[in-house]
Amino acid sequence: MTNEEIKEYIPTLAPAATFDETGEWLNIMVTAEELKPLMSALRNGKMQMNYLFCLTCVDFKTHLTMVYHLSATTHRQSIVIKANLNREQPVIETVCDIWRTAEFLEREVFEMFGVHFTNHPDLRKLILEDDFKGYPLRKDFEDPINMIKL
Amino acid sequence: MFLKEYITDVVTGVTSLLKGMRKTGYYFTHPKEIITEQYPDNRATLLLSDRFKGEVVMPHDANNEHTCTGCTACELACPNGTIKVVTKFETSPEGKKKKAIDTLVYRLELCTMCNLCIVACPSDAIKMAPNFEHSVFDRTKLTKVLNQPGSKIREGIE
Amino acid sequence: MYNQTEIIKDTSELGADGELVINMGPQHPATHGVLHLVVTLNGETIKKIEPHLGYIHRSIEKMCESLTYRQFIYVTSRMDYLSSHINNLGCALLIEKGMQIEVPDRAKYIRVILSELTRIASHELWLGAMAMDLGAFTPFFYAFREREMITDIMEDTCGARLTMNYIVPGGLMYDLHPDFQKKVKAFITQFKSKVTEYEDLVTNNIIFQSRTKGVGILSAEDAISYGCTGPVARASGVSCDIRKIYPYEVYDKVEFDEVLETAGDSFARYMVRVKEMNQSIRIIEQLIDNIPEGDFVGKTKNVLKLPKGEFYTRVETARGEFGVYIVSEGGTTPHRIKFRSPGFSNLSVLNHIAVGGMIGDLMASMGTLDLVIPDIDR
Amino acid sequence: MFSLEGITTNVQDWLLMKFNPTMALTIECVIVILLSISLFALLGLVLVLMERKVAAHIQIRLGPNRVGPGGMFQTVADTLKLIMKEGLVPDKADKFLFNLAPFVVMMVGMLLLAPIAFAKNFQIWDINIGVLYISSVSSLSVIGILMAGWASNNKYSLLGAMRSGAQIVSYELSAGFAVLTIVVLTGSLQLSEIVNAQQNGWWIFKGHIPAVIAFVLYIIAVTAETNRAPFDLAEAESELTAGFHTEYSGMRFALFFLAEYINIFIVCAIGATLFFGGWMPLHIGNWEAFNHIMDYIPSSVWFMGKTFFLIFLIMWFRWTFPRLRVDQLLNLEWKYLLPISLFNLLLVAVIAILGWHF
Repeated sequence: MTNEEIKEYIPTLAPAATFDETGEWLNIMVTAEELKPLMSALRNGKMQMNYLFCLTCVDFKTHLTMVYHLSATTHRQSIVIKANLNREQPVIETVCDIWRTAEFLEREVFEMFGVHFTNHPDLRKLILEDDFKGYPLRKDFEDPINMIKL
Repeated sequence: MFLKEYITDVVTGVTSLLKGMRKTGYYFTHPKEIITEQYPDNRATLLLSDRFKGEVVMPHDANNEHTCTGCTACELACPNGTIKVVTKFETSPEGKKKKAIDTLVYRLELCTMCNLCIVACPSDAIKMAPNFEHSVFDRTKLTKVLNQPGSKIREGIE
Repeated sequence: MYNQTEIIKDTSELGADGELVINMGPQHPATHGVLHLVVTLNGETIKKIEPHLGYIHRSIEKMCESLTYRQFIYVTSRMDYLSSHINNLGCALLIEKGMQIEVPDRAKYIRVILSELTRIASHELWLGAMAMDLGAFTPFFYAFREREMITDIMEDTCGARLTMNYIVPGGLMYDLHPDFQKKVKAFITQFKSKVTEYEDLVTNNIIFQSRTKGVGILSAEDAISYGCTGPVARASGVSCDIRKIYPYEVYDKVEFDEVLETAGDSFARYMVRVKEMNQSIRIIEQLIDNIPEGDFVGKTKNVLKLPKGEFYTRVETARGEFGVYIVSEGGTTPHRIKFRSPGFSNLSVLNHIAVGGMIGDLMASMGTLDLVIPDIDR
Repeated sequence: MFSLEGITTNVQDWLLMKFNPTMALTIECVIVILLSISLFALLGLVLVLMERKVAAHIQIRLGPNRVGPGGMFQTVADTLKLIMKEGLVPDKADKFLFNLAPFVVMMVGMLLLAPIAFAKNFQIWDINIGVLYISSVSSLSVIGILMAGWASNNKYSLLGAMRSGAQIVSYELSAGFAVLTIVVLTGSLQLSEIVNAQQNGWWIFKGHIPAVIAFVLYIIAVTAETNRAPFDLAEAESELTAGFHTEYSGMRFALFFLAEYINIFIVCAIGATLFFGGWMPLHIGNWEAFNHIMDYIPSSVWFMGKTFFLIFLIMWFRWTFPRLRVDQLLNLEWKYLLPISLFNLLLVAVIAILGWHF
């Protein structure tokens, strides 16, 4: 599918989607509520996006952005899905029932950014200590003991 | 037919094991293949590549002169804060003030041998030396001053 | 990390109905580093595996946010330290893509040759370590003998044996060592004559085959769903070689095969890696005599500034797809950097493939997943 | 010609001349105990060094080479270290059993020394059911291992001990059958008679192919019984860290370590006695001159030479093969070794009855 076709296809699934073509791949910005149905449709519908190769979060100081890099092993087209989250209470639905790899990746994002994934089967800290306070990859994280400012 | 399979199973299994034993047996009976390097004994013949990144040094020539201008390019290039350049102002006989290094402090314990400082240096004042025996009993000994006492910048280096 | 009392508490909770919970790692001979697996057993049969990570987490992603685009490349050597060169290459490629830096052909050729040497070295180490996991100690030394030749070549040319940091944005840090071609050819001869040893000692060995065949089976669908890449996915028949799909540098100019197996078990993963070494040799043989003359580094600005936007590159390391994702705000340092490490996804499949097997099977599965812990923890 | 037999008779005659018979017997006992303990210590040192050197040369290394000429005193230094080390006992271990276990394993090794003929007429106890004695006593060592695994209160140890139990119990069988083939051929359970029966040729040559098969089965079975790679599941370094002796340190660990090597020595000594004629020199048909020269080599040298050859074979296995999985280990025994050894025993019985052996 060309980018134009995708641009026509996506709004049927997520009406509020906006597009950004400046980067290498087509970026689709959706709202957090629309994300899960869109993802299911992308995986199981005619796009067959069966390969989630990167899942991460970016802290833009005003808001958090979840970034999902999707690809398909059949037609090798990659798209990027993004969803902005409220920085105070970031909540988004999990995609780990669609792509199993998301389970660990979401756990990592959970502890590093504090994004809460609803319906995640096992949302615990994966890397940090259980009693760790704060979200280290957020921009306002301060650790006067272990962080050295150069 | 079951019996035939059974026997071929046993025979192929045993031959595969014997092949492995032949290989190890070969090495057992050929001591020439031994590759052990007896390290502290072979220090004299140990050849390290001249490019080996062991530590940062500052070469001085016979007149105790180096080529460091104190431009702090290496300090800026270093990702770990390994190098600290302390500069001073020297007054030349003509009365002109000139920037020069007082000390170039190099902290080996922080260095990751990434070579970025050497690439950054505009006057080739520092280079990597193939030394690797760095262990000392006191960590403070790893903080080194690279310019030798009393050294000064070579003429003509700006 | 879990402290002592918590582990004991966990154990009593999980092992309620006759199950045995053992903490495999962080200090365990087979976990190669500080991987901590909480394994629930029923007798010898594995019920559940839960990895606890973070023992070597250095927060490289956070660290890179304060380093400039020239500086952060060296940190990536410390992630997957066995394919450090390829990690560096991935980062350099991203910067070159983002800033449209022209890389001279010579640098491209050398980068590919060194990448393939790194891949062979990594697979050699893996081969020895995995044989050791399965109880055969000797292949380890034979594999390391060949690996040593590669590290010597690396030492000559790059100045370091493991964390090379030879790549800078725009090309290479310095030119090849004059002896490089001669030494690489010597290595290829040695490797070809010794590779049959692994067949005698490991591949054809009946014990090894029975330990790995049919163990830790991963289907193609699961491999994709779990995001497995590299030899792990290729052993399940998933074509995922970045060098073939999205050729970078000069991979589109060389002839090589993407090694695919269909069984998806530990033996298939083993075979993929062994055959991949031969393909790497093939690539090196095609390039080693044809390195073009010219500059080894292109023209770059003194201070690198990535334009505002988002960038993603991927390269094929010895373990699979390594992705670099940078969000730039236009400054000298990245705003957010994310490394998609192959080991992380490959580890997540461990619970899936090892459950139902025995402890011995776990060693085979874990060994053939080829986990490098700093790569997982980052 | 030098012979140990002369020394023993001289010592006994002298003792009987000086003391009354009871006293003489007591003193003989003390001498035997001292000799066997020093043999233990010596064997431990030599075999560990040998293992390390064999492993090193197979693995294109040099092995220990710093302590003494060629690293000869490396194991002495290691032993000193182990003696001086603190022997930790885990908090929740069963202290009594934990301390007892290494001694049980050790004791089994000591008991097994008794019927072995080290040289011509140089034997502690020429018991008439020697073979039976050996196979029954050697299966006792599993008790020590189970004890160690259970008392350590460690899950790895427990798993290792359980594996070891299953393994030793099943491999006893084929080891027993392999030994039985020789008993069938000889018609005696007494070790000295088995050795004497091989005066005109060793059983491995005289007994045709069935004896060779029995020998192969014996070597495989005893490798498993002594928990050596590729059957070292009880220790299984990469799976169970150190198996049943994970929690042991210092001298207690050293005892386990020693017992492992003593057991190897003993099973190899028995193998040498049964299949290679013990201290019997190599005699070939009617080559009178050759046989005469062979006779000049002392019988103890013959015995040790054969034993160490078998030990080398077992070490060679260890450094070549990967480890089996626990179910494969039992499959190998029950599906391959046991049927083959039963069939082999039948074959040998037929050969023995019809007198087809030489």
